[in-house]
Amino acid sequence: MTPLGPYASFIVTSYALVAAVIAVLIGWVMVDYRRQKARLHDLEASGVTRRSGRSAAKIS
Amino acid sequence: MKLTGRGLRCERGQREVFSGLDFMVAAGEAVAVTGPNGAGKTSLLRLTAGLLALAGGSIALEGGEPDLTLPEQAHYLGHRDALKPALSVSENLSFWQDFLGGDAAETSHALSVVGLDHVAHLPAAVLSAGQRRRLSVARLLAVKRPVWLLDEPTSALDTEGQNTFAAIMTGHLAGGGLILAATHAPLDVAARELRMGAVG
Amino acid sequence: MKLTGRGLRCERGQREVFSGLDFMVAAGEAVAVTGPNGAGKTSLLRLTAGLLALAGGSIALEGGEPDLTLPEQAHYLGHRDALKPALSVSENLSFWQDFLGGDAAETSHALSVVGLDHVAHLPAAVLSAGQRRRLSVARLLAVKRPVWLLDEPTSALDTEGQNTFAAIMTGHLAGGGLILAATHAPLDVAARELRMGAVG
Amino acid sequence: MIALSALVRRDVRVALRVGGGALIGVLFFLTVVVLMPFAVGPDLALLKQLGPAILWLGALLASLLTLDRLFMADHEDGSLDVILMSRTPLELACAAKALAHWLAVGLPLIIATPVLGLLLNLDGAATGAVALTLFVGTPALTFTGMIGAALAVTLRRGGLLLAVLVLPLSIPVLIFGVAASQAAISGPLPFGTPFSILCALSLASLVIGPFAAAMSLRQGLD
Amino acid sequence: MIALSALVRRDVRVALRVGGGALIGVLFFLTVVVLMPFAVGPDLALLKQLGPAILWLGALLASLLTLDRLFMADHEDGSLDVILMSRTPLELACAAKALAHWLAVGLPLIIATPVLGLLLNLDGAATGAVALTLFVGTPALTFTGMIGAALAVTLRRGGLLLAVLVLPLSIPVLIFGVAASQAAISGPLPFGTPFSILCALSLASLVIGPFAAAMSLRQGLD
Amino acid sequence: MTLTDLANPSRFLSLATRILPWLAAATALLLAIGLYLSATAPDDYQQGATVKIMFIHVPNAWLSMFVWGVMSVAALGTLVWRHPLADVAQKTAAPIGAAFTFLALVTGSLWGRPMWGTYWQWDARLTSVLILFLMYLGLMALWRAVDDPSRAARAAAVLTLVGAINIPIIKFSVDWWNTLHQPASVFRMGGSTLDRAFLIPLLVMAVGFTLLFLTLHIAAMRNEILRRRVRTLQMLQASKPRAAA
Ligand code: HEM
Ligand SMILES: Nc1ncnc2c1ncn2[C@@H]1O[C@H](COP(=O)(O)OP(=O)(O)OP(=O)(O)O)[C@@H](O)[C@H]1O
Ligand SMILES: Nc1ncnc2c1ncn2[C@@H]1O[C@H](COP(=O)(O)OP(=O)(O)OP(=O)(O)O)[C@@H](O)[C@H]1O
Ligand SMILES: [Mg+2]
Ligand SMILES: [Mg+2]
Repeated sequence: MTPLGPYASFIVTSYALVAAVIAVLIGWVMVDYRRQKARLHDLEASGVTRRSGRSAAKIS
Repeated sequence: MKLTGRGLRCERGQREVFSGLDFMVAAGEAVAVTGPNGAGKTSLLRLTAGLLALAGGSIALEGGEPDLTLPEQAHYLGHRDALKPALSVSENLSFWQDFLGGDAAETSHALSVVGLDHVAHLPAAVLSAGQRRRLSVARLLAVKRPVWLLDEPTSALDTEGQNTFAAIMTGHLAGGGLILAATHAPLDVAARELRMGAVG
Repeated sequence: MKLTGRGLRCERGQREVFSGLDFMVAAGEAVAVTGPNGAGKTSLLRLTAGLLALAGGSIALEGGEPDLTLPEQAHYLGHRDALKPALSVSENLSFWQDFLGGDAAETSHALSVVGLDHVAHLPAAVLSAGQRRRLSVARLLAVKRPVWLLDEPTSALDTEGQNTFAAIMTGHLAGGGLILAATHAPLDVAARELRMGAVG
Repeated sequence: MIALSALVRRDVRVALRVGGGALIGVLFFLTVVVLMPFAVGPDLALLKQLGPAILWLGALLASLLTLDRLFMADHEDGSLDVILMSRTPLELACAAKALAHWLAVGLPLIIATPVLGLLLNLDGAATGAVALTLFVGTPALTFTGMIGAALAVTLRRGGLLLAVLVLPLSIPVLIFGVAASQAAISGPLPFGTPFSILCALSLASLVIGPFAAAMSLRQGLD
Repeated sequence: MIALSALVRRDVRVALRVGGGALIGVLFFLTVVVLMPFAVGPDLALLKQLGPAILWLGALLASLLTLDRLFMADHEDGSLDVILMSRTPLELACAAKALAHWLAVGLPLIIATPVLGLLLNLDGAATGAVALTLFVGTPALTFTGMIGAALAVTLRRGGLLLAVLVLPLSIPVLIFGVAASQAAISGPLPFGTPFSILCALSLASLVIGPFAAAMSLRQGLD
Repeated sequence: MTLTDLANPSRFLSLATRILPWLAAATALLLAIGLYLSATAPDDYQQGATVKIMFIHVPNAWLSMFVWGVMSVAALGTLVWRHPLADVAQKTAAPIGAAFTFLALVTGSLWGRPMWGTYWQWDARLTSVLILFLMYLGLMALWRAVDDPSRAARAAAVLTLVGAINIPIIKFSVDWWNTLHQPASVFRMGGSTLDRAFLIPLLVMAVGFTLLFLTLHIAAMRNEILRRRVRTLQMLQASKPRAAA
């Protein structure tokens, strides 16, 4: 790794920012997935089913 | 309680609609205002509700609460239903309840009387014509006021809705309320008729 | 001429209103669509008028002009009356006449049939509820179209207005037109009934 | 043709009666121009530099303030239903409505430009050039704004959301309108280049606007 | 009190749902700020000088675009009839409606000011000062604009006429708002003087606005 | 929704569940390689170490435009084929695209500060990216403001397509506008003249970021489909209160 020179703070900030935003995106996607699955399971547990008769929470 | 109008004159847009009109409604009584289109039925109700300025004559409510004006003791049910499409059915009703000072416990009861409890959470925008009308009727139930001014109240209501509304009116009259209703169809409750003539 | 709908399905706001509905209206025939509030009468008329997308099934007009679609051969008379308050009564009517391609000579005749000739020069803003309805009925007369889709057409009309409208419908049917009308009141012309069930 | 001209005449008439007449448009423009010195301060050189910007912002504002109800009013009173059921192609009906709007709102502004030219110390030739850019550019504002007006019906939403969606669409028109006016007033760049781009933008919007609006209205059926 | 708070809550709710939420207000403000360079050119020094004017114009625009239907919507759906017949004094009801409007439209703008400060190169203290002037001044815009909104019902007119009636009323607010912001950013004049006049204007409009609006609505009975 | 309509989202769900782990792994691998290559890349003789910002700035800038393209294709799907998956693709791409655009803006200004001495300049490229960002936000606001998703989809589709025409026009007009007032003193580096030492890490990063977008988009689409199922079931539950109890 080469030294970053006088503008190290700018470089580090931009990499850190990109990492942070990507982390937020990944976190959002994963949390959202868990939440939707949980809600589907709750709904199925309470006896609501889709018209097709298949389980809504089952994906594959 | 007694609602009387004497020598009423109504002008709209500089044209005289009617003049020299007298009427009287006693407590527990319903009066049906009838007459051809454009006779001034709606105008008479709006005059009584204080929503139109009198061009002559006077309207008085005897025996009401002395420190309230007539409009403050009256409900006006017009063609426009005072609903916000963006709010849900129950939000619409409970707003009017809070604003007009009704009893908050009444909301869900009123909704079930008019048969809207199963759509209480839907936005008012998706209601059918009759469902909107039912929701405005619910306001009459949710906030107690002795004088009801109704403009073609049963239009858009189905047969069951008309029966329900007749029962609601009967209950209001039995409780000492009074009703002045403009209508083309028969009113379904015992009512005197106030016939207004045709005008230009 | 024959208007048929087969296996119609209607969805509004992701909720199913009705499905599997069939209907047929022949030339010279009137069908009254009845049912409780929220059953989907208005939705059925709007589907037929092409103002709502079909979620299933098909609607066809046999024997009409082949190069025109069904909506282009139909009149839809809804709750909203397609009037501009700022324009006068006759301006409103003759605009629709020009826009829809009617015969300009018909305007004043149509106005006199619905009994509005004496207010022809007034702005539509000052019309009473019944007068507005009469003006929208005049559009049906001023522009000839075989299919009439009417949503509670007689609401707000007085007795004389209802008689006039019955005569207008009779004339339309006698001329080979067909009528599909949603209504809570009896229709005043010989009509088959299409009853729609109650839904959530 | 009869149908379209009837629609244009009706819309112009309604706009003039409800909006308060063509004079109001002029008065509005005047108000905006008079208002600016209060906002930016009474620096004459700065004001002269900002002249075209002020005129163009006024035109943009006038269209923003009036366009949002272009289709919404017809939707609410049921006219849109009848228009959709007519034999006139919806694209043409949309174009006719936009034309009517421009006649009622845009044209008075252009006619008022000479008066404002006086207020902004422009000479005759420059005033003419600015009026010409407005004449060519305001239709583009109307015809792109029309897309937002149609979206308002589909979305059942109005207010600031619509302004947010529509404003970016009018940026190119604004740039070339101001640039052409600037060039006409103070030089040194030639007037022709930005002006011909402005014309191209206007022509493009005359085509795209009605199609996008009609598409949006058809999708918004309810 | 219950009645008034219910009215405020309803109006805020409707505004947020129909207008698309408070974030839209912020986005609109941002769009206006971004739009300005296109009108006046990308000269940073000039833009910095115009900064407060741009922010104030954004606030003025947001209120112009949303105020005209403040009472008109209630009139059209019949709510105004019921409000007129209630036991709540009309003046208070008008004030509650204006407050709701300010909460839904004005407040988000103020909260967004720091972001815009960055775009306009303002330092922290200056941003705070501008936000403060907006906080004090935007209620005045709403409460004077309300008069126009009520006149719209009385006159049954909308569009540019209303803008023409309302804009002159808001000129004083604009002048002192911009002056105070200017003073905070670049000096040399003291911040206190224009700011206290702005406060006085706001207080006056809080009283005059509801009374004038209520009077106009009562005259407009029909 | 009819049965045939449900079939496609269902197939999509099972497909997504199968390929997502592989996509995620490929993304991680490429980004790791790219990070290593950019860390070891030499300094530029003119820009020094700040050239490292390029390796993240340029992929984000490319993606900000690429995502709008994806949304435009999906918009066509909504309008022409009325495919429910297209609605889902449109809706979920918007926030991801906005994030990339935001990153392009921020990394760009962080690069601009040492290079130009200012964070922000009303330069053609910068300005058009800013407008692009605003349009993404407007689109997201539109999705949030309307609760009927198919209605929102149709409006968003019209706007996306109009925006797809408008963004190049903005870019071009701003280009022109800039020459009016400012001397073209802005530092620019032609892509084609780029040294291989910079080009290879940049390309690896670009492919990595594209894969990242694909992964995130497919995962977000899966969430959205599930969300719609929840909505449908809740509506069913609401319309049959007794059956659910
Ligand atoms: C907020 C500021 C900035 C924004 C929004 C921005 C935006 C963009 C965009 C959209 C591209 C892709 C354009 C294309 O490939 O044609 C790009 C590429 C690029 N940017 Fe930036 N940029 C910014 C600042 C900078 C700065 C300060 C530098 C360097 C000093 C820079 C250097 C580059 C380079 C080298 C490329 C690749 C060029 C190429 O592929 O032709 N950018 N930027
Ligand atoms: N715009 C809409 N969005 C969603 N749902 C709607 C919409 N309009 C109506 N609905 C719903 O569709 C159903 C049918 O409405 P429709 O207006 O067709 O009923 P109707 O039979 O005409 O009733 P009425 O006798 O009251 O006029 C109702 O349950 C209503 O709540
Ligand atoms: N806003 C107005 N301005 C001027 N004149 C009006 C206005 N509203 C109604 N009118 C006129 O006043 C007269 C009476 O109208 P009103 O609405 O009271 O009639 P109505 O008896 O209720 O009729 P309908 O049975 O049709 O409802 C009509 O001739 C009408 O044209
Ligand atoms: Mg009446
Ligand atoms: Mg109906």
